[in-house]
Amino acid sequence: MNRLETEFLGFTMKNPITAASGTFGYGEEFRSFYDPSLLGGISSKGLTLFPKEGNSGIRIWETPSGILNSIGLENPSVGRFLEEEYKRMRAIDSLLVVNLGGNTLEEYVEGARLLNEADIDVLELNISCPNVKEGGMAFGVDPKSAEKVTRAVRKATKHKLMVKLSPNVTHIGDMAKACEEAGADAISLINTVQGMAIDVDRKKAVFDQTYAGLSGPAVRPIALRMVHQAAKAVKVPVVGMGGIASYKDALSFLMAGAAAVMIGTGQFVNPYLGKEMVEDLERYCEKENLMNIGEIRGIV
Amino acid sequence: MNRLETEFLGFTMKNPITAASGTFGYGEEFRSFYDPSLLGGISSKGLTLFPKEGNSGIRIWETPSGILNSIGLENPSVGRFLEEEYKRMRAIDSLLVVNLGGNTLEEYVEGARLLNEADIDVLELNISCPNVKEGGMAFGVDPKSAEKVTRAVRKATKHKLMVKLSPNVTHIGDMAKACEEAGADAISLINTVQGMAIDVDRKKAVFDQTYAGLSGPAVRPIALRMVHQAAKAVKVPVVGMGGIASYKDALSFLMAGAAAVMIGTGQFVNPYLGKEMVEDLERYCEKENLMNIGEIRGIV
Amino acid sequence: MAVILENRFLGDEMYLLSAQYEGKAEPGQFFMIRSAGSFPLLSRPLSIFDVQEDSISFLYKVIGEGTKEFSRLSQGMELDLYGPFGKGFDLTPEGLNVALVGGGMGAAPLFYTAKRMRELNPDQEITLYLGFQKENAVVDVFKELNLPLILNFGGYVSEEVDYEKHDVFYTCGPEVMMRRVSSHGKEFGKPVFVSLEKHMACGVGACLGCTCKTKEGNKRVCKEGPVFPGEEVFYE
Amino acid sequence: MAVILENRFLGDEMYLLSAQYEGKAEPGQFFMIRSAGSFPLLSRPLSIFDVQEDSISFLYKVIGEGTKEFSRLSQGMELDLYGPFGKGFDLTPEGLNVALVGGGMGAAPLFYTAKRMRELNPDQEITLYLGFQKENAVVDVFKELNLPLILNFGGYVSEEVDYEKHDVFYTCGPEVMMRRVSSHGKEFGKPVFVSLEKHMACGVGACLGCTCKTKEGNKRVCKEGPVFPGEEVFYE
Ligand SMILES: Cc1cc2nc3c(=O)[nH]c(=O)nc-3n(C[C@H](O)[C@H](O)[C@H](O)COP(=O)(O)OP(=O)(O)OC[C@H]3O[C@@H](n4cnc5c(N)ncnc54)[C@H](O)[C@@H]3O)c2cc1C
Ligand SMILES: Cc1cc2nc3c(=O)[nH]c(=O)nc-3n(C[C@H](O)[C@H](O)[C@H](O)COP(=O)(O)OP(=O)(O)OC[C@H]3O[C@@H](n4cnc5c(N)ncnc54)[C@H](O)[C@@H]3O)c2cc1C
Ligand SMILES: Cc1cc2nc3c(=O)[nH]c(=O)nc-3n(C[C@H](O)[C@H](O)[C@H](O)COP(=O)(O)O)c2cc1C
Ligand SMILES: Cc1cc2nc3c(=O)[nH]c(=O)nc-3n(C[C@H](O)[C@H](O)[C@H](O)COP(=O)(O)O)c2cc1C
Ligand code: FES
Ligand code: FES
Repeated sequence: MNRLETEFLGFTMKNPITAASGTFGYGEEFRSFYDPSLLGGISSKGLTLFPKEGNSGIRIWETPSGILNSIGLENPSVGRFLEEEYKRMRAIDSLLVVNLGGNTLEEYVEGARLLNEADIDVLELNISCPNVKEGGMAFGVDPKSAEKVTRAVRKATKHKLMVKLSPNVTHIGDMAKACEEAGADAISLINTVQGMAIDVDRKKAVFDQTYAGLSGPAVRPIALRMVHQAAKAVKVPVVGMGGIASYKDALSFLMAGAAAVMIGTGQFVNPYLGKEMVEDLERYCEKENLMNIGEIRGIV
Repeated sequence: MNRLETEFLGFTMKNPITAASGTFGYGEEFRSFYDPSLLGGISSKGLTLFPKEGNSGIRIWETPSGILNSIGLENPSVGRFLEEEYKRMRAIDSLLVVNLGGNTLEEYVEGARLLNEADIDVLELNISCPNVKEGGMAFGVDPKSAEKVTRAVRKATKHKLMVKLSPNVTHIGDMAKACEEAGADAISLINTVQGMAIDVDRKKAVFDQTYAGLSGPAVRPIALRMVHQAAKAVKVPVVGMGGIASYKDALSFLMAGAAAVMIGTGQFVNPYLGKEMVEDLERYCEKENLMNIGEIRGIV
Repeated sequence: MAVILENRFLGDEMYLLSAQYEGKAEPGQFFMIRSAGSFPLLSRPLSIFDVQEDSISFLYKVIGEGTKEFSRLSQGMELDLYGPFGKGFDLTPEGLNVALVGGGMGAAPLFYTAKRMRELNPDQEITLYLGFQKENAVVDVFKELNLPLILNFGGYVSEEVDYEKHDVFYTCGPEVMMRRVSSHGKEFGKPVFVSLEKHMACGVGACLGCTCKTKEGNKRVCKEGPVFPGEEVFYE
Repeated sequence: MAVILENRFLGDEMYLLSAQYEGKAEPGQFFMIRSAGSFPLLSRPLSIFDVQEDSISFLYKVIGEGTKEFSRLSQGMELDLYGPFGKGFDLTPEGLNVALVGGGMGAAPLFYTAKRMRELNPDQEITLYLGFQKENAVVDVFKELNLPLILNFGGYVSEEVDYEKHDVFYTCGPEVMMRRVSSHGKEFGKPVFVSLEKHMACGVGACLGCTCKTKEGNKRVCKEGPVFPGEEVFYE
């Protein structure tokens, strides 16, 4: 048996390394570096019921050990995805996660319904997009709204449901618990941390939307803490991410209780990251005499 | 008139650069690099009513562009401070800020009363220390508790009162407003962001207390966003900090609405930071033809 | 990892860096480049300046921390080169008489473009228009091409161009300049191709950080570009 | 900024780095050191290995990213040196016969300590006990001192020491080793001084990151230390 094989929601992942939503396109973009089917899973760019052009202005800004992004969920819509990118993505032999965003409860539900047609593995509900609001309040920062949208999508989808949490909250454990109670099969976190940059020379906010999302190694200590707290708060599996840039980082998230990890910004630093991490983790298991990587899960 | 002079709570600061609590000892420690009276202000290490030994184990851990610290408010107590460090600190010709921590409401109030004896300029109420809890809930992450402790200390102290906020909350603006309503004369933020590190080789949390506080350039985008939000939420002056490591960083906080800034971790990278920033800001004002640095405040 | 052969200072904060390289690379394409280590976080996009038998070179200007790090490199040190990425200039344009118009570092992709075009069609007529803030040694490097070379220092190179004479225009440089070349070309009913710059994270079309608006909807500068028909991107 | 004169590889990941320096510096004190640039964030504490007329040197081992950066430095490059900080070894100990016991990189402060002690009192009897994992060229550097030198590779150097013969013991190295020297010294009723290592942020007593417990309450390794009487810090 493969030492990295990971049981997750009834699926057998080759390994616990997944590409994070929005950082790996629809699975094909990094192929010039390695075969994406080497990865345990791939999460699609966030999709919405209606196509989105995304935000104007600068979309990427580097910060110390991190990046701020203001992509604004640019995507062709769930429907167009099903006609085009979906087929190429399904052809990759890896856990197929579809990331779903939305502006209203109805959009989420309708998007989820549309995805019932397709043979996807996991629906990742992105309730943490800062631009997505319900009554002025983002779904992802209030346990009651999170519960509501999770419950509605749980009813609408036939797929396994993973809810992706925002780190911009006081009590991450409460958010995780609310989603678990509403029927989430798994929790993933963290999405980006809300941040800001000012172009001092131009005396202006860098981003047209003023605020943007921070990711990358800078946020890793925050992400690790939240994954630890979330894993303690719920029984369903937790998928951890935020600044992972080496196999040791991945190990720390697994030790903190994650069932699997996702890699995002780290791939912009080293496009071979996914492949190298899988190899490094295999070597680690050998060296540490682990029959399976799962043995270290949650030991901290 | 000095272009950097900054009116703050009725005091005239030489410039808007202040040393942040816990990173500059009691004002004398960096003297081998420069005369501390060059700074606009100095905030003391956090003091408590009773002496504290601080936390066991590793206390400092480097992260990408940041540090996690778990000092645990080691301090000699307010009383001992008044006998010893206070005198040396008062002798420095700079705004004297005393940072006050506590375990209970009563401790805060008692500490504030003791400080009435002394000629200090500003009392900085640290309600954001992660180890300080009221009924299991830190004062700094719940607007009601924050309001309560602010109100109580407001009554007890004869000094100007600045409340220092925790970034570990969903709505920083609400926290700032709660403190303003309870009588805070100013708001300072951010304190450290709660984070975690795991020593993968030892398969253990790095810190005996598991979680620790993240500071440094890594958190700057988060801090800047929160300062912007807080400055929009309240009328009282806001003092901004979090990862400031150059005069351009300082400018971005001022442009985001801060009346003054504090420098912490950046001084560990460059011990001359305070002095160099004052010089750089002076040059900036000349170059930009500002009569006073305050002209750029809040322009973003 | 590519071993650095030379990192030559050319004045006015500009450098010509060459490194060992074997492989294909088309004019107008770019590489995502980083000097070893984890700082700065993102790789920096640089256009291909020239390709020789076993080497590739890049012309860059020091702007911020990333290019500052590049300037510290010297012979024998190593570099990570990811690429080549994107779609470059069409080397067999419709029209015999091509103008290549570069402003500042926009000159970078034009050297190899001119060189390859002439190799593919020795009859191709190529005129180079280059604008810089100050005099510098980059100009001397371009002189090696032995092509008509019109220079402008401190002014608007877009206004030096003879829009009547040439059949097609390739341009790279500040957006204002490229917009001018585009609209002049349009006036004369002639095709203009522009090479865009956007902040990039991935370089391979995965992050949507570099999207630009076009007549036909959003396109990714790193994947569908960086070279676009001018009228497609400057259409408002 | 200090200009680097040499960064000599001594085997087993160890280097001897020397840089231009004029100023005072006492044995057992340390500097907070960074290679130019913002990575890594914190400066790294290194003990003074030796001071010569216009230069200072440091002996270090590559452990993580910070020391890795040091190993990449070469002659002519620059270094930020903040210091000297802390309180070092007493150079006029009570007792004529001193043992200096170093484990691994704990050897670093002992070279200059031995050298200065002998300069101050040519009659001082000094024996060096050094323990390393593997053979290396550091040993050759210590041989230049021309002092009795007892070596141990891969074992416990603390157990090589003749606790009867010497009057006072200075030790630096892994904590287990220093604890052993301390307790042996105590058995013989003789004073032991140990040099502690803690993660440091400021190096000047401001952050309280390096606090150690002592019999008389918390002390800062960077300010009151790094050298402490063994019985004061290993008292439990
Ligand atoms: C396709 C393409 C080709 C390019 N070719 C060249 C070339 O051949 N020679 C050359 O000198 N420059 C070229 N540039 C611009 C070059 O990438 C930037 O000057 C460089 O990234 C600046 O990095 P920095 O760290 O020095 O500056 P900083 O301003 O500190 O960089 C901060 C961030 O902004 C990004 N950034 C800043 N300016 C630009 C810019 N103009 N375009 C894209 N991203 C930017 C950086 O990549 C980085 O992520 C090209 C840009 C693109 C998109
Ligand atoms: C007073 C003092 C004097 C020292 N003198 C020497 C010397 O002369 N030669 C030598 O080789 N080493 C010496 N050390 C240890 C040296 O500081 C560490 O090996 C070095 O900081 C490791 O940095 P790194 O980035 O390579 O390792 P990393 O493990 O990546 O460092 C991560 C963080 O932990 C800190 N750290 C890691 N190990 C230590 C340690 N043992 N002590 C303190 N901080 C540590 C680093 O400074 C950094 O902040 C001394 C330490 C102290 C406190
Ligand atoms: C450019 C970019 C685009 C992203 N797009 C999405 C998205 O569409 N949906 C989503 O749930 N998360 C999105 N994210 C968040 C990442 O999936 C991930 O949660 C976050 O970046 C933290 O991980 P990292 O630090 O490893 O990048 C995006 C992140 C980046 C950097
Ligand atoms: C070592 C250390 C000790 C600190 N101690 C205190 C403290 O006692 N009281 C307090 O209010 N903040 C304390 N802080 C928080 C800083 O004052 C500041 O809010 C935080 O570090 C963010 O700023 P920076 O990124 O510039 O360091 C401490 C920070 C550090 C790094
Ligand atoms: S840079 Fe990522 S899509 Fe172009
Ligand atoms: S390192 Fe800051 S007090 Fe010692």
